[in-house]
Amino acid sequence: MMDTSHITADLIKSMGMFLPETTLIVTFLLTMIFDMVSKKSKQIAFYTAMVGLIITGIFLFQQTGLSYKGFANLLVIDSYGQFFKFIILISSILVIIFSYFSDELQSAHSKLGEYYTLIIGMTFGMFLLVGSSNLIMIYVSIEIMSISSYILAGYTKEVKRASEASLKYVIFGAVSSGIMIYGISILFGLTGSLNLFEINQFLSSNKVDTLPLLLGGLMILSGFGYKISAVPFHFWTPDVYEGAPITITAYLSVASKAAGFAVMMRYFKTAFYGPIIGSADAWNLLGNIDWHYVIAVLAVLTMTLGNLGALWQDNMKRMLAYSSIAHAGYLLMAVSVMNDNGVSAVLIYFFFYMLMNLGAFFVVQLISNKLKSENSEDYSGLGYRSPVLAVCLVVFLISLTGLPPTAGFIGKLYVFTAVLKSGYVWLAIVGVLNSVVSLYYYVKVIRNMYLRDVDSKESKLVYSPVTIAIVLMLAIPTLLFGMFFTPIVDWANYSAHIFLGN
Amino acid sequence: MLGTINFPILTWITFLPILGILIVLLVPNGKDEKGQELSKNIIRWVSLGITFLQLVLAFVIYFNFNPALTGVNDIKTFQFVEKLSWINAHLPMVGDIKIEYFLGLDGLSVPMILLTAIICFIAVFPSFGINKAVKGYFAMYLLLDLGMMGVFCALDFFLFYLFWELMLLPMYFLIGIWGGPRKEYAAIKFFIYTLVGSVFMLLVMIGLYHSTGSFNIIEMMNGHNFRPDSIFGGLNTTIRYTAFMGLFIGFAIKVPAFPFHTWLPDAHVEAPTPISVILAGVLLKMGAYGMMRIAFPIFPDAFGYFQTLIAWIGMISIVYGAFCALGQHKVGKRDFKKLIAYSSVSHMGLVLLGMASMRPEGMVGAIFQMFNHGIITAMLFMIVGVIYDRAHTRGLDDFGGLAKKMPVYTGIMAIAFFAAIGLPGMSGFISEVLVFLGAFQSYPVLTVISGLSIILGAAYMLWALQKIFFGAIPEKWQGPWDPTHTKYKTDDVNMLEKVALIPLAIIILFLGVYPNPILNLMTGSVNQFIELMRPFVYIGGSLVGM
Amino acid sequence: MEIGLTHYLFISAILFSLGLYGIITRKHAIMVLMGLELVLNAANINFIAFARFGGMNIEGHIAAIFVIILAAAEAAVALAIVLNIYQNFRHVNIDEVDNLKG
Amino acid sequence: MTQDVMLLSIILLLVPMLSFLINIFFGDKLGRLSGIVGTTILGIDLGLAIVVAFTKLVSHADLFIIQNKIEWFNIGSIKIVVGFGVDNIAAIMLVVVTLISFLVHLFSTVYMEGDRRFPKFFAYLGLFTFSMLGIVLANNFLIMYIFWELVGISSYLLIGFWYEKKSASDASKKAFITNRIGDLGFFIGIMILFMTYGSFMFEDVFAGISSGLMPFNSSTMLTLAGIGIFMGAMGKSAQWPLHVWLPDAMEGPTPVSALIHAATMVAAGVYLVAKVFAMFTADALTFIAIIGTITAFIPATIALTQTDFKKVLAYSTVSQLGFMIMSMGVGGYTNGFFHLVTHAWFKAGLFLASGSVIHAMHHAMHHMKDHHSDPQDINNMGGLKHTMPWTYRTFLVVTLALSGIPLTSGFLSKDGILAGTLAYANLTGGWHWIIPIMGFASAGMTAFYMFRLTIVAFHGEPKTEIAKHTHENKAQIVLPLVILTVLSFWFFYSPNPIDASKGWFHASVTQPQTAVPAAYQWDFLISEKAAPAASQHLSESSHGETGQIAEAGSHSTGHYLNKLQEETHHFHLLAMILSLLIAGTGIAFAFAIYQFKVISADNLEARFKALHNFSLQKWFFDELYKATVIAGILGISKALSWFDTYVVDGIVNASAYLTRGYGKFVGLFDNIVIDGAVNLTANTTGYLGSKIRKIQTGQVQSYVVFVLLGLLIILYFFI
Amino acid sequence: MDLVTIAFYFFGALTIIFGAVVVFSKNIMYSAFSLLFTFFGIAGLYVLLNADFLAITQIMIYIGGILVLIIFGVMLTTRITGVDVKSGTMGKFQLATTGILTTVIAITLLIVFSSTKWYLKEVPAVESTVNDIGNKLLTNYLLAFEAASMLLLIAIVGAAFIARKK
Repeated sequence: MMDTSHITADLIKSMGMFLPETTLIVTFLLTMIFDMVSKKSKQIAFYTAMVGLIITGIFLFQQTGLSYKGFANLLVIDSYGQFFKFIILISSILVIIFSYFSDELQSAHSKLGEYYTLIIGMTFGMFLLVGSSNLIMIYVSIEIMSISSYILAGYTKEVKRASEASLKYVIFGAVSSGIMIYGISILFGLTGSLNLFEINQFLSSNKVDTLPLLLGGLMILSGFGYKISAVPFHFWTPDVYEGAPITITAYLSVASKAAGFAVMMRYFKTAFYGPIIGSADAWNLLGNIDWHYVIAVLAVLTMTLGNLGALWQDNMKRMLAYSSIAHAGYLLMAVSVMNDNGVSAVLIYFFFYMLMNLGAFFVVQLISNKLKSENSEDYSGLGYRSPVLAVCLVVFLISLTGLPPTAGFIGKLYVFTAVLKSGYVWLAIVGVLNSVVSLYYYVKVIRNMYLRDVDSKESKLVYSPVTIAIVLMLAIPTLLFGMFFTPIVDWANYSAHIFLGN
Repeated sequence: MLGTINFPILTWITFLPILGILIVLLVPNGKDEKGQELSKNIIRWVSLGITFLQLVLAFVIYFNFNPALTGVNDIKTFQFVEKLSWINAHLPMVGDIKIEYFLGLDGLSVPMILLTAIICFIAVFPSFGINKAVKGYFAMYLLLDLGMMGVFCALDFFLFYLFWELMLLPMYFLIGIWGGPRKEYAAIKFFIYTLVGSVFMLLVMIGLYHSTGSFNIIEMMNGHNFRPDSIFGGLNTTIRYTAFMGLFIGFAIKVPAFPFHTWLPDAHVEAPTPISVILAGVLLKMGAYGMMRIAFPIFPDAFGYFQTLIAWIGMISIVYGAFCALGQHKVGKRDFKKLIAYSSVSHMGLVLLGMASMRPEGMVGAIFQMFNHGIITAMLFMIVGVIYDRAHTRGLDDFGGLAKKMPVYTGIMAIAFFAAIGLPGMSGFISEVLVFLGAFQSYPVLTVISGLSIILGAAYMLWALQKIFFGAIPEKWQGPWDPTHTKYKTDDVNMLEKVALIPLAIIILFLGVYPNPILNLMTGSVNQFIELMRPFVYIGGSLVGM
Repeated sequence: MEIGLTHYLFISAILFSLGLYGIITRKHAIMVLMGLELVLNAANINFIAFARFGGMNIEGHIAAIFVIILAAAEAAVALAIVLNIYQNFRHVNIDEVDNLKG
Repeated sequence: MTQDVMLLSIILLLVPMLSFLINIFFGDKLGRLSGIVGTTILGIDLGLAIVVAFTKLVSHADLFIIQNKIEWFNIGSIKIVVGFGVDNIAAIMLVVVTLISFLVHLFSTVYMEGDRRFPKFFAYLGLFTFSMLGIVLANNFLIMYIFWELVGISSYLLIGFWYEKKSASDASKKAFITNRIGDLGFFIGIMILFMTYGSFMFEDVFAGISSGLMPFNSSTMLTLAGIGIFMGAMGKSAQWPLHVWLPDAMEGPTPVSALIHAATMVAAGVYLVAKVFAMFTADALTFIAIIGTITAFIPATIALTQTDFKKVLAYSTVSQLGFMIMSMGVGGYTNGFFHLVTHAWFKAGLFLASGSVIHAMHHAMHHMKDHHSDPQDINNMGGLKHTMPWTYRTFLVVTLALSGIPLTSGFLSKDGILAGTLAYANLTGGWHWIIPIMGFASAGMTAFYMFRLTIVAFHGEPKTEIAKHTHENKAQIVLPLVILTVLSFWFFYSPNPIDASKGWFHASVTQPQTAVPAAYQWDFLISEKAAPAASQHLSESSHGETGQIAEAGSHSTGHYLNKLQEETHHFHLLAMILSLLIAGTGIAFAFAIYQFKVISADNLEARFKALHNFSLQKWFFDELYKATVIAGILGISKALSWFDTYVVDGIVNASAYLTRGYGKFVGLFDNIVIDGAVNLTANTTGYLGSKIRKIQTGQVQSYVVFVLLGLLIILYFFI
Repeated sequence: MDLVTIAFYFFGALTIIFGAVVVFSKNIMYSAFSLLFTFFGIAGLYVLLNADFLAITQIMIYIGGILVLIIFGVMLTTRITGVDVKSGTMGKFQLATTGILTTVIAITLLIVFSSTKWYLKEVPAVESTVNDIGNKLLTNYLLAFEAASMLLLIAIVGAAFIARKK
């Protein structure tokens, strides 16, 4: 009989640290129940979900400074995770708000109970994923968010393209997670453990064959890779992004990507980080595999393919999908340097990326509400028909391009800083050339809005002040953080330390 | 005391346009036709007022500037310095990241500030003719103004880069919305070209930051501030050469030097008149200024290594630009603006050549040439604008005999043309002579070849002059431009155009005879600059250097 | 010859490849799901085998259990989606569901 | 005293500028008055010039130069010092320029009457005079170059004054650009000198040269610098092969031709050579001599057959300029400059006379409502002797002077030049004998074509109705003619009608000692009292702001003899006899052919058809240039322009096509790029671009394949 | 050959052969039933590996749950006209390339598996795993266990939503 008392104590203690997640579970249930109970109020699920998320935020905030390894090493709570959780939480809140204003969703179903419920569920999955320090836990969390997102992507199920997106997503996702679990099994066979900390200990005290480690590592990477849409695991992205409701596309492009990056970096650092040798500028990775190089190659492929793919697109969602692939490439660049600078660059980038990408999607959604089109060719004259939205979209797109004085520039700045600091000049050059290419398709949208004159004087598009306010709430920080970014950078640097046990 | 005034004048001169933008955006659109016209006029005059205030401030700076303080790499002798900690983030692994709000002037930048203020003010006049989306136009215009001023004031690389990029978008819109038939193409070409240049600059900037631990341009000029093990540490390393080339290409695109110049003819041809004026008058200068302020002094060793190459590029630009301007002759539609655009390539090549010489004459000549070219080309573009507004064509073959129809205009035009071909008595002459004198000492052969531009310049300019002004007036322009006399009361230049053109002409003539007011500003700084570079560069005296 | 770890691994490898082959080549969505199950089972064989030869490491069994649970959940969701596809397209041939591309 | 001279000189320089300013800004209000204003101002200027010249030549004969120095601007330690100065030749030139300018102003008040831009004309004349005086007064290269260019531009304005005529605006452009070619050489020379000696001042440069410092440590470079400077002179003085602009420049109004193309602008080149004579090495001088000789000869042959009144004079001018340059080249400094002055009077006289004739012809044509005939064609004239007696008389005298007939100034100067060439050839020997031979031949031709012109235009019966109806012009036109004619007599320069060397002119204009070290100079040009310690005077007052420098030393006016001068003396008689013989022969031929028709002109023409045509077509120089230089430049620019539009930009676009659609790519690119290599890259990128898109098939199973493939590739890549 | 060896080869062959039938058969029903035998084979292997609990679970969940689900799925999504419900496959070229690809994968895996030094430990006395599994699941893996329950809940909600007709 095993002695389980200390574990029980640990579990009980851990429950105290688990408040945000617990809140999410409760919210999940309440949303579902309220929605089922209340027949009249259409938006009760919306309000429940919002309240729940906000409470989650409060609990999350209380965890500031906490560094804890709980649930028998299954979960880590640290500032790194907290940062990502905030990103995920903010995106969830924003996406729920977006959904409230989405004609696409509101007209498809009379009630969106399951929708909000699933978003909460997905948030929960991502929260777990961010903190997971056990391969099984990682797998389970990925599956939680995946399954929610499969359904959300096809939520407008009568729409053909949504159901197609959902199908492709589920098949691609299942294959990826299948490959991943196979990889996990190989890693398990090599080290005899599923816990990242134990794997780390094993690797630092034993010599392991490189080839199976690489094989298993790559297979696991495919699980992360498909979450962050890195080449060659990106194929689902354009199709699903185009087919899914815009809100979900936005959500996938930010939150699920954030979770993917969070777990990927945690996985690398926790499992493979060895004792410091020489300068602390790069992680001393165990296992004799040049992960830096692998990720760098993936980064180059990802951004190049993403940008080249985006050049062709007229559909805004599809274009933004490719663009999000490209951004994953930039982020991978920062990951590839395999040091804490890279981590903090990713954090900084992600915060800004969240603002600008969600902003862009929201504008696209608002425009599509009125125009019933996501095609950028139909945007001509928009600069005059809806000045505020158009200006905001310009801000977001310029920020996505990475030009000052926008937040996107600061993000890029830090990514390149991290890359150059480690001396990978070639990678940085590829990166900047890519951002030049990206300019072309972003500016194409701007061109359509401003440079193409509308023949007939079409009416102005009128939006409610609330929606405009929400857009501005995203656009103004995008500009402001471009000029004064100290708080975010400080926060990111504070959070850039991944908990390594003890 | 000279050089110090208790007033953040650089902040004011840089950010005044913000005030303008706010006012412009807040001016309500009129309800009826009359109201709209009123609102447009308010916007125009507000912009004029703002740029005028800037001009006044620029002159305050000019008169309070002490040329004895040299600046360049000596932080103590910069003037009107404003230094505030701006971004101060702590990175445990990297150390503090410090970005400063650091503005200041020395002899290299004061002429540019003056030029920017003058050109921005003058270019408002031709902007009065813009009737489409006036509010947006002037908002963009002022934003552009802000960016340009900022570039010349900034002493922090980050700040510099910020202002540098800030100009891209307004420029894109200004060309793209208010431009000619191929505006889309020209605008995106401009955008992408300049972005290609600036992304390399970004990388170098980051590298420099790592090597010195600061974005302070002045500190970067001092080799001691580079950590020896850092990426740009040491001297004459491949990475330093690469970085220099990156910066150089970034700036050369803006200059524009051969072979990075092809955006210029397109951008000029499509841009509306005032934007061409600014483009040629100020924007091109930023490239050369960037080289002086950043690329050369921070990487003097690399400059020494590439010096001859830069001189070659300068020479090729000079001759090539001139030939292309002349070649307008036969290929495609002969466009007046394109001719001037190519002449800009040629004239800015002189700036490169002068800087490459690393002789005081050459450097002073180069800066003075920047100033002069700014004024002269601005004038030329406005002159093109005058007839374009009336005839709606810029084809050189469409005109003839205008001297008879527009005598005053022809007189002004002649001044600009003669100034452009470096006629003595005009400011362009002095700068050209200085550049050649300096360049000859370091690169005699290249300079002699460049001298061909003296002939070619005369050839294309006089050819254009002849085409437009001499000979017989073509059938369709026989009558008055505007038979109804609503828009143009007379055939000759109107008051507004005179107000814009004549001051420039006076500047050209005045500086041609008495260049000291501008030369004195920079002499000290240039000598300091050359002292800084001296250990690394080749400073002529024999035939060896080509 | 003693039956060792490698033997099991070989079976798992072959099963894994077979599963992938099925996923790629079959048109019918359900067939694809069957291929998927093969892949997951291959992983499970690994887990159990490693657990057995790694000193009866119970973690492998736990992992396998979770895989089975997830496989079930995934199958349920996937089938639901396939049904939805059937309602929208009146067929479930995956290669013909390709409106989104480019 | 010297200060007063400098002050006066500066005022004298600025006065014509005043005329320019008044006429350009207030010309429209002044109307016809502007002519009078201009003339008056020039009259004042002339007075000033005479005062300055007398003061210099008489009161300050002991000073080589009266000058000042001003620091124009500085670049730290490098100071750009400029200034003005009056030496003897400048003093003389001042009078020449202002007097001719004054006369031309006077002449123009009638000649340009009724022109739409009457005030502008006087404005330009003022500007021109200002620029020309600037050249004269310059005591350094920079100021010289500045005014050199200004002369160029003002002549551009004047030649193209009737810009409605395409030929006029073409001619003005041609003049300016051809001049610029010379100016480039000039400027290169200046750059070499400034780089080596660190100053633009003539005296500093000469002192530097005589101290033995060579540019790039090579005497060749000094020669090149000299040739460079001389190229400036070649442009302005229309030396072969840059002479082509001058005949075309006759498209300008005739007073302009008189002012610019006879006396002043074209003389500037000779004046420049004289000013910097001290810096020419032996090689450079030889080059100058050769150019001068060719220039004397070729245009003379062309002038033989021209029928345009002014063209004949134009070619004659070029030829005479060749004489001057030739003289300078062989070391005959004084005679060369002397010929410049004498030629200025009589050639201005000739041009003004031709203006008088053309004016009269115009009036006659106007009177007869004939708008098609060419008033300048000598075949339309004839018999003008009777209708325009004053013009004829003055014309005849100046023609004699040009032909070098004794008792005229032309005889004195030309004789000196020819003697100089003989002496030179004798001292150097060998092929150098060609120089005097061609010189004499040119002199003979000069006499011939000038008399041909006189006879055809003035003698005989009127060949057309127009000629019959011509009348003598007003006094404002005739008076300048008379004044210039009087100035063409010998007594102004020397009491002895056949030898000028004892006159005041030769006493005042003495050859400066060369600054070039003996090793690089003709030994016969080195004075026996040679090589004084050079630069003592340099330190004296180089910091003075406006102070004058009066210096002795190597540039003093002290007499000294070199071998050439002695030798010239020996050859004087021979040269005189020879030139008289040859000129006489030329005149005789002219009379024989055109007056008495003893020899048939048509016959001759037929016999020497090729030669005649060659001459008539001006040796095909224009065509040659068109075929080579101009075609070359235009070809290059066309090629480069094409290159720029299509290749440089094409490459940029090619990389842009990575970013754009294949269809667009094909459509745009095929039109543009013929170049195979670029096409290949472009097609490849286009192909790649479309392939990238094809990967996204929309079939999820293919995605799985790609994932697996990707994984495998990465795996095998990193093993 | 001892019994264990024979059993191994038997179950191994069962697994692989029927696995092959699953992916190669044209008839969906055949495939579905072959899947049954494959699962049986795997369960057998589990027994050989001393994983008694897993073997039971395999049979219960896979055969009792998932397989039934799949067969229902087949029926619901196919217009059944007879027993032989065909599933088309790709063209020959795709089949060949896919074959090569998967073979390469298989060979790669085989090479890696055969050459690797795995984490090996002496096997302690064999006893039932049920206890251990239960303990672990409710202590060390409690969170994962709970998470899995959330997952199932989500899957149910989602699947129900998607599958139900409007």
